[in-house]
Amino acid sequence: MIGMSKLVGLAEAAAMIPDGAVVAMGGNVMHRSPAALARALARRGARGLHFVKTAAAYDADLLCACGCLASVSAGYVGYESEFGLAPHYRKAVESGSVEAREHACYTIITALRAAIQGVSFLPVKGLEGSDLPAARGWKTVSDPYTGAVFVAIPAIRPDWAVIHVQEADRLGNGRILGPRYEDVLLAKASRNVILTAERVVDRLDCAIEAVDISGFMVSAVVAAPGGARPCSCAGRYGIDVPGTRSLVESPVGSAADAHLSLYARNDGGAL
Amino acid sequence: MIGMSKLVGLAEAAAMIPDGAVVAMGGNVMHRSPAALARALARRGARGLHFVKTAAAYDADLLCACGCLASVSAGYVGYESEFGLAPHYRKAVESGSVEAREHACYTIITALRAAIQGVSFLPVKGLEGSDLPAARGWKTVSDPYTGAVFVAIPAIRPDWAVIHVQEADRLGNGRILGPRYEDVLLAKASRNVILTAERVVDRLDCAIEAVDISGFMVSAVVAAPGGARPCSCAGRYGIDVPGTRSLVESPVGSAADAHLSLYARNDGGAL
Amino acid sequence: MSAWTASDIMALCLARLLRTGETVFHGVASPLPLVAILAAKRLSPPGPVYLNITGGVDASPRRLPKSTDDPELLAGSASLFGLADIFDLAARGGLDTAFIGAAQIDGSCRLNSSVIGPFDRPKVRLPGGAGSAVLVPNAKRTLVWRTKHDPRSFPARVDFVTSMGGIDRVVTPLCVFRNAGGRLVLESIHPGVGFDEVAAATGFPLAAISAPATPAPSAAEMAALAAVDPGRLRDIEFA
Amino acid sequence: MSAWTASDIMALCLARLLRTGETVFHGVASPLPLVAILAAKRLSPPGPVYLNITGGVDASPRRLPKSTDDPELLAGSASLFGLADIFDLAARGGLDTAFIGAAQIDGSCRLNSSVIGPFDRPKVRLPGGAGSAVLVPNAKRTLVWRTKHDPRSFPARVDFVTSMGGIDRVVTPLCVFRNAGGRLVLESIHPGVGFDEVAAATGFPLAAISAPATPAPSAAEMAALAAVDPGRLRDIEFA
Repeated sequence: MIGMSKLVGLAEAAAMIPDGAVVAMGGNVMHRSPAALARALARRGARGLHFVKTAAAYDADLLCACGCLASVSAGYVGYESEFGLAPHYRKAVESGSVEAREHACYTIITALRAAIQGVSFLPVKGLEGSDLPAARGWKTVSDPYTGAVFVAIPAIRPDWAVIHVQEADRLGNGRILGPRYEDVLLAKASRNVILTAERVVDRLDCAIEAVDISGFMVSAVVAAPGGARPCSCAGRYGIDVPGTRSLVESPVGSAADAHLSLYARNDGGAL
Repeated sequence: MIGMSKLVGLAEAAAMIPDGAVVAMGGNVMHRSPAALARALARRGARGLHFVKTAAAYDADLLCACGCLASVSAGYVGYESEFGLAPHYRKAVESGSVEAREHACYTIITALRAAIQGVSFLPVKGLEGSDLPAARGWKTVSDPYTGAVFVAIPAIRPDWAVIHVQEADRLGNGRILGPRYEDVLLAKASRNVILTAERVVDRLDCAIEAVDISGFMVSAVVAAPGGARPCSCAGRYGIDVPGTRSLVESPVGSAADAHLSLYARNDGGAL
Repeated sequence: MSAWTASDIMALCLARLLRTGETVFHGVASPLPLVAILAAKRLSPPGPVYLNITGGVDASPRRLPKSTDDPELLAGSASLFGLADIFDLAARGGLDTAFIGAAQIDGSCRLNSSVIGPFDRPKVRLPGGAGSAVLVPNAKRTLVWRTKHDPRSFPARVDFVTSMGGIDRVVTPLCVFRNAGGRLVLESIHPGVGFDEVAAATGFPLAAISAPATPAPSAAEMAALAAVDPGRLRDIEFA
Repeated sequence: MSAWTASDIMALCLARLLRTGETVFHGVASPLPLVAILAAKRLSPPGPVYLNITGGVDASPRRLPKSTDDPELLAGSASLFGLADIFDLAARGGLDTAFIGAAQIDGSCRLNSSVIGPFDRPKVRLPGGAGSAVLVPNAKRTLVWRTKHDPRSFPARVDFVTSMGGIDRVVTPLCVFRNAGGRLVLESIHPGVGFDEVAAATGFPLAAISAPATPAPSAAEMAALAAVDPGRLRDIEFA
């Protein structure tokens, strides 16, 4: 509700997301992921979450390592050239414990747009010749005017979007510096939004076009300096290489406790 | 092409838009309409244009008064409370010389989104009980997964979008101050974009999020100070009441020559 | 002579329906809703979350413009949330209240802003429904106002159904209607107005034979109106 | 020993294909395309309009990040044009060139970035095709690169078709393939590489029995590479 502070702690925010929820995470690959909140979900032992993102790395891989996920809907899950494949995600999928709901990044965007627009599907241009529609059970739809055929992408309406921003205010207005990736779409598509922020102020004081997330859509705001680590946060810090290696090199299938401990102080600063 | 100046004069820009083209105009009702370019089209005697806008006033009314239009696709055409109905539009439609393709503003947005996304239609939520779908010949489409039925809105891909901005650079980057209305959608949906601008600089020097139109999508830039008059232009000038009255009170069906003369000096400053 | 006008009580009837925290939108040509929203925010802060075509979110205009999509309605906004966003919000079930005007309103909660006469060759081409054809079904509720209450504005049947469905209340200079199972019924009659006057001004039959009086404007309400609309924009639709 | 590496000639083969004024996009995990685009812009200014996931339009990064969706790739951008915008641009026919990588490429111009083994119970779960399933059909042309050229990477048939269609060229450390009516055929073999070496490294049959030599990097080209990529990011995929 407008006018009231939405500030909560990291663990409290993680507790708002129930087991089994559909959770979309902001940022892209190793940049501006809501990593501290992902760790808070792991610490609380979340189970059965359905993860949604165009291109993921640390967050999805950590949640797979900790057994939190039932499925991953994404166009890409991996660390890019420096750290390679996402080992925990890979293992979880190959063992059958997590369902890889592979998308093209654009079909994630299309699915989110359907949710935003209140329709149960949207037609998308592309996918000709791809095995993905058959593998994913996607059906087609015909233009009733021209007969043109498109793949129909079912809406994805996340229960929660979790987005890390450089600056937020207590009312939930959020400001992203640098790349926005798909975060504005995620916020609009989701039933509830949690912002974690490098810095929380009483009221954002910037040009109106610099406010990416409108506060009235946001349920909770968490002060989480360093909350994207080991991912980068534009204008604040780059990728934490040892921190990333600590997860990537954790024994595959382990609960990654040592890795979580590594960030206890970073994340505790937010409590 | 990037790196090359796209600066042209007002008449030259109007000459780029051929008779019969689908032309979308930016702004909303009496605010930041590309009025000088609409007058330039009227002066060159444009014919058979198909006009597109969510909510129009002066631009559509002027072009109707001057016999430039074949159709108007819009959710609203009128001057709001102060000046009332759009008399020239009304007369043109009632006489059968202009086709009123009434939309809901949202179905204009949906039609533009379809064009932006390269699909020939999009499903839209709403319109239950309305006579509009039958009157407009809109068909329905079924969700192939759930059977849910939506009205299918055919894409509108304007040949030209004409958008008035407060500031543009020679490469076509455009900055809007105040309300953006649907102008960013119009620019993306259209095959070609003309910007008219209060001020043209060599290179926009503002925060990246303040640049609303990416230059590579723009064909031509026109220096047109006062180019929205008699409409308002946020941060520059308000609605010109006598100028508006001059059009509204022109004899219905006239070519509005006296009205065009009134703005000759305003528009000539741009040549 | 009463201390308040029809525009005052209409603005206040609309304002009284608004709740703190709900999302509320008005579009073009909507001076009374604009005044009502600002009055509601002043009477019970922070009041509803106020959205409009400029992209304003809880804007605090320094003066009230005659045009209700004027850039001034973005002043002091916390963020940009434009018209496409608002329509989307409604489509996904997140818009609590939409204000919609109409040229004709009939007893079956149908609105016409499109044409008088046939659609393809109208006797009068009206401005069009703007957002109504999607907002009336998609918003959780629609509040309708019309400053003329006569049988042409409230006919037995509208010439064209621009929109219908989720209408909750209709506020006029004479009375307030509410939607009872798809039919407009009298909820209250403004002080000083007789039942017969309402019946004579309405082109569809009134189910009831009487209705309670609309509560007269309180001093606090009148003060709120004076504060948010000192220039009496709310009178413009009565000109 | 030649004065250039496989990464040099691969970057230059990609750069040579780019034209001034065209729109070009690379996605995640695309260091060679990043270097190629910047080299093309330097060799023939202003070069292509450079788009990437950060929303950058003709960004001028001050250093080349290992991650190709790093915020640095937004530095100096003229405007924001994000990933959704880029996919839309491609869908409506406005993206001239997309760079796409893949784990497997077969002779029928099919790409696999999804799985080795069955989709539902894969032997190896790969990262996924990112944008390829829509960009390969929607962009006017797709340029593919792969820094490994061996029969596993270039099999007779991919395990899974993540995308196919609009592939124009495939650049490897050994050669350049082009799409001839839906089949990959040799366009050129890099200097110092023998035809038999290419044939042995390729899991599908080569239609020709020879191919012209890829032009060796010129001094100007090597200077451009050195200027835009002094830290040799282009070697990262060879590590």
